[in-house]
Amino acid sequence: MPTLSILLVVSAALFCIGLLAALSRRHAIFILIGIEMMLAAANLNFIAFWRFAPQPAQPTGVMVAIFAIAIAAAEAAVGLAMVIAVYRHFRTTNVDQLDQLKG
Amino acid sequence: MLNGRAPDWLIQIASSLINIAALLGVFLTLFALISVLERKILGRMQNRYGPNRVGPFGLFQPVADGIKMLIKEDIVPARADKIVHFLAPVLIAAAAILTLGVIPYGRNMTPFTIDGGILFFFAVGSATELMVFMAGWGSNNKYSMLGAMRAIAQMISYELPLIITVLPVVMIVGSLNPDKIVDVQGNYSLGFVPHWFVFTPWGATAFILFFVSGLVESNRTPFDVPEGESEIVAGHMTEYSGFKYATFFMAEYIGMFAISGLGLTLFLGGWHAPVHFLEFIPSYVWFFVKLSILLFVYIWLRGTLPRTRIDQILNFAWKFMLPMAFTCVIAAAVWHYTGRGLRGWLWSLAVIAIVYVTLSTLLDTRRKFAPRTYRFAE
Amino acid sequence: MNSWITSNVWLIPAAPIVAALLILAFGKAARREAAAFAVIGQLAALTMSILAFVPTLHSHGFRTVQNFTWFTFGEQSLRIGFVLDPLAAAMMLMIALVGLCIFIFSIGYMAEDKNFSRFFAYLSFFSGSMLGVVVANSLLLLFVFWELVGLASYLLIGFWIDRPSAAAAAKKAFITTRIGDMGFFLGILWLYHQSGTLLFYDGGHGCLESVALSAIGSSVTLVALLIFCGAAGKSGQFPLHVWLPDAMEGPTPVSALIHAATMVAAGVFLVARVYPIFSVGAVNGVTPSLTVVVWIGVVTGLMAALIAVAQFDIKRILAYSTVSQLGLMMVSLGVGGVTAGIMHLLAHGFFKALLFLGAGSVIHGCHHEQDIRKMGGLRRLMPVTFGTYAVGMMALSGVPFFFSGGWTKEEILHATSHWPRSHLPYYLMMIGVVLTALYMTRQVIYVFFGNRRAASEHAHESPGVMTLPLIVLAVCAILFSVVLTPAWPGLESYLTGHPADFDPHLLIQPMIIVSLALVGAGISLGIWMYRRADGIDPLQQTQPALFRFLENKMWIDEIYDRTVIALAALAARLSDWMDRYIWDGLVRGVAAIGQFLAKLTTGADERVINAGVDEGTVGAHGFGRLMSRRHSGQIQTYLGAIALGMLALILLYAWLG
Amino acid sequence: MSSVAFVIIAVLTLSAALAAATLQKLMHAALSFAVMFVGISAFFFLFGAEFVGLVQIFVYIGAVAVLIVFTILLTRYDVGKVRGFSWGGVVVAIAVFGGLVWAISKTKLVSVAPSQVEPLTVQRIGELLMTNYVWPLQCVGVLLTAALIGALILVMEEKS
Repeated sequence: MPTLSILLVVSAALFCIGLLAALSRRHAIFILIGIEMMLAAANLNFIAFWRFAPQPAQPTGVMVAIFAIAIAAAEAAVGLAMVIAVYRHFRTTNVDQLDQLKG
Repeated sequence: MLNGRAPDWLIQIASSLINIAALLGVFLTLFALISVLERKILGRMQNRYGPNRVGPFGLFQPVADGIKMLIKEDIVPARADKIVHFLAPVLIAAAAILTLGVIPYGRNMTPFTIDGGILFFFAVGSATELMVFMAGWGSNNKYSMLGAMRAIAQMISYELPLIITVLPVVMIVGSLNPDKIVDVQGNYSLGFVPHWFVFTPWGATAFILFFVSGLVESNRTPFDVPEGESEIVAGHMTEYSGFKYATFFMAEYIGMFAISGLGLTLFLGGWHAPVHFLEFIPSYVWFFVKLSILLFVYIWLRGTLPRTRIDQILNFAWKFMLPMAFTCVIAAAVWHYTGRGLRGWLWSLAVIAIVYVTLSTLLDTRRKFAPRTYRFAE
Repeated sequence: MNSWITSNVWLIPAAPIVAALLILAFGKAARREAAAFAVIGQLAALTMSILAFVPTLHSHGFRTVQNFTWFTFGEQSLRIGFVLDPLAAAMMLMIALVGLCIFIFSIGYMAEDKNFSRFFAYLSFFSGSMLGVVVANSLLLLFVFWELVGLASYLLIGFWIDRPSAAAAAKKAFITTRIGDMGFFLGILWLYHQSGTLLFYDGGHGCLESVALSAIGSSVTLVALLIFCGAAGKSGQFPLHVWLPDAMEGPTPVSALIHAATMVAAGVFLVARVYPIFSVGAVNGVTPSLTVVVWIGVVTGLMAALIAVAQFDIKRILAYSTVSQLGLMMVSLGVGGVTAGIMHLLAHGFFKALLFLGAGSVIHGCHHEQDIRKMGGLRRLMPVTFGTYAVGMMALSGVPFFFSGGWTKEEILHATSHWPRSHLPYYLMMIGVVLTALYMTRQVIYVFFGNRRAASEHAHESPGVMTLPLIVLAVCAILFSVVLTPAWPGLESYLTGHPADFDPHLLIQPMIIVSLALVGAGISLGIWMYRRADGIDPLQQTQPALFRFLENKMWIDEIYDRTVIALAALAARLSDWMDRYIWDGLVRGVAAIGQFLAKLTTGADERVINAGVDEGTVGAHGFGRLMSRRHSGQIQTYLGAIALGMLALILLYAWLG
Repeated sequence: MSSVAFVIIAVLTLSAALAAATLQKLMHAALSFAVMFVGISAFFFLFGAEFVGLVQIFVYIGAVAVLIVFTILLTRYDVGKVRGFSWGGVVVAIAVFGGLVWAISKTKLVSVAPSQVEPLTVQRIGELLMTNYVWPLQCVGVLLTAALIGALILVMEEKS
């Protein structure tokens, strides 16, 4: 079994890949994908901390992970709906062109 | 290898391999058998002989079909997305076979005992939608796309009733573990009335709903619009030929077996005998007897019912199946809190009856559509 | 069994008021609902009054009060409450019963009116407030209901707003009573200042009980007179009686309700209620305030009776008779015959309502003709009305033995004759009685006998919904006399609390003979004078000057016009002039100064402050442009910034510990 | 054994994630996104949180992935066109990764060894959800309802 630190590094890597997807891709859906990845990394951490905590431990980590998954599902639904609405409105999903708030 | 004992990882791998081999062996045979039996039964229903050329009663027909499929040319459209197009049938078959893994086929005959077995079943089953979509998208063809959309639409719509009808059983048993569910149904009152959930009002309702949803999930008539030949050539399987097509076909059948197996595990007492003194017959025999009865009903329906329209299917799902499924949950709760006896029986029956009557009056289509009138040229 | 009502007297006035609110809520379209609500509300009030009446019968001197604190200012709290005692119970019973009859009558009378429902809303509102006046246990609460009654009467008198005369009459009634109420309110304030409480009965500390009364001391006469101003205003005593006849502009049921049964009675009731204040320090029943009451009553009674002789409007005659009867009651209160006064009040309530409703029925039958000279010979056409009206007339003119009015009048004369101060009121009252009989006879002859005249050609009997209340009231007017006879003074004992015992010898006594003689004289005189009366009045032929004097109500209105109103107008003009030329001048001067200062400051503004602000805004704008460059509107830029910030935080945290 | 499994799963997950982040074709990215989630739930299985793993597969592959591909389908006239890649994002991501790794290496309690844990049964989770976590459960229910309605309203046809 690996140590906690390696696991944390893995989830950090996952998080950063998500960040990469969210930052450097132009398509709106990629941003969502990236955000979901980051959430997944966070869940991974929760589970890991629960697993590596001195036993017997309250399964708080598991619970938080479950709630996080539910919330992430809601977030994905709303986000994709927004993508569709934006696409209908601006005829594009390229976030570069969505700069109505430009100062 | 010391003291003549293999390391446990080796044992693990070996055991799972044995499981998988057994599963594949049994169910691929069953698939072959059913594919020919279906044709013969349909033939009987339509006053014609089914396949009867190859082997005794045409029993070797599947072999011939298999060979034909294998030696057929495997066409991949030029504009297709090669990888997706290739992966779709493989994954769909994999998912279908995975779902078989958690069903208890007999006493201590569950391939993988997972604590959340039912959840596993649905989790893997829900992956099928993605595969179907891959098939539709990958073969860059509007018929495939439309078929995939239809398939996903109806699968998603009917996944809710399917899962919610399982909830009452899970509630009553208090576990997601199929073995526990089967054990709970193992008793008999007076020695000949089995405690199957199908014999409670909520159980019966849930079972019917489950069965219908299962029909939809496995794209069987009367819900086989995704590959409605008359409208869209063969749905998401249009661009597939040869062995990939066969794989899809097999996946569908296996999905059908899985759903039926789960259904009889949940509602029909699993591998238990219908009456107590018949328990001496091996449990898996009972399981497969029940399974084949259910499959026969599938075939029977296919021979009987015409195909429904997609919008009707979806309306039915959202307006009738879903509320009834929720009613089953409530009725199960009522059954539980009125003390699981005759009183509970009647109470839950009352609940279901009330909701059913209300729904069917609300959804009375005769008010919406006048009877069609024909006009002829005089 | 009916303890709940004795402890919840407030329910009784509440019922009609709720009905009024309901009617208003349902709107003017709902006519039958309106009538239904009003009658039901009144019926509820009647039932509850009966329930409240029963226990007061059983025990003598029965009285229950519920007081509660309305609000507290400083360290002293203002307390109000409700009282139930024989006086209140009897009044409630009379008001509710008469009111019910009038409501039912008006269903028929107002049937064609387009504001039917509004009318019933006002009626219910009125009767609710009147009941409130009766059960109030605090001078302040009583004043509140008193003013509500005034408002309701204003609305009702001016009900036919489209008639200017009605509007004028309503205004007149309102303002005239307001003059009285001003005195009343001053009296209340003075009383509060002296005694520190406005509760009537408060377990020995109320303002009608010994402690507080002794506290008031010498100024009690002033207080009493101020309160009497209010009473005089409401019950149309001499200086303030002018509104009452004009108020006949209102619909006849209103006249019946206001001027017979209830509102005008309020004044008498008030005096009776606060009688202890009047009679503080009385030497054998005479105090200055009471003396004033007596003389006012005498003057009013006689004057009104005289005027009534020379009126032609059927309702005005009744109105003036009401005024004179009220004067009579005041006299009897003044001379100490409180019970006699109240008894007459109750009896009068019944038969005067009967008379007014009868008049209404006549008017209705004659197609809204009110001039008695145009009527006549209705005896045959409207038998029921005639019969009931005759009963009312007998009762009013005080025919003894059978009619309630007779007994009470006899009681009053009896009380008056024993007044130590002087015997003049006694004799004047006698003349009043004669006159009463006279003008009633005149009216009846004019209306019901003789040959038919213009208006009575096509007269017809009124529908049952109108005649039924007449019959009920007539029966009451007769039966009521049972409890009034001196032989068995049931009502008197009920009011005073002394046990009553039957004594047939008291049935015949000198006073009866006297009043019988008086009434006989009056009626026979009337018959003799008006036996062949026709379009033109015999008195007018013989004594034109006197008749004109009386017909024009002794010029009192004109005198007021010349004096009071002219004075008021003068004052108004004066103040107008001052406002125009003096105060406005000052204001304009101030304004001019302000404008000058404003000019100065604007200069300063433009030169100094604006310039500074402009510079500031320019700078801010530039800075904002600079900043908004950073604000690219790109989600991903923001996200990257957030990520870097998070990184910085992590590093900081890790570095620190 | 489990370390081997760990390495395999980690490699699978990370490579799938990288593919999802960088693949040019949006559909492929979405599919590898799904694969990544399979990997994550495999992690959960490995750590004995079977329930969470199953829920993960159920929600993400059954629902979210399907949603994403649907969205791709509904906006597909755009899919080919939107391309382009900013290296700034890469720099930021790598910087953050570095920072995180440094922070992890500096933190103390990383030497905790995985102790033996009794498997977390579904029943236990259910009981906890119904006792300690009942309010969060209710809140999540409300949130999901709101999200459902909100999504519906968002994608309604604009009245023009």
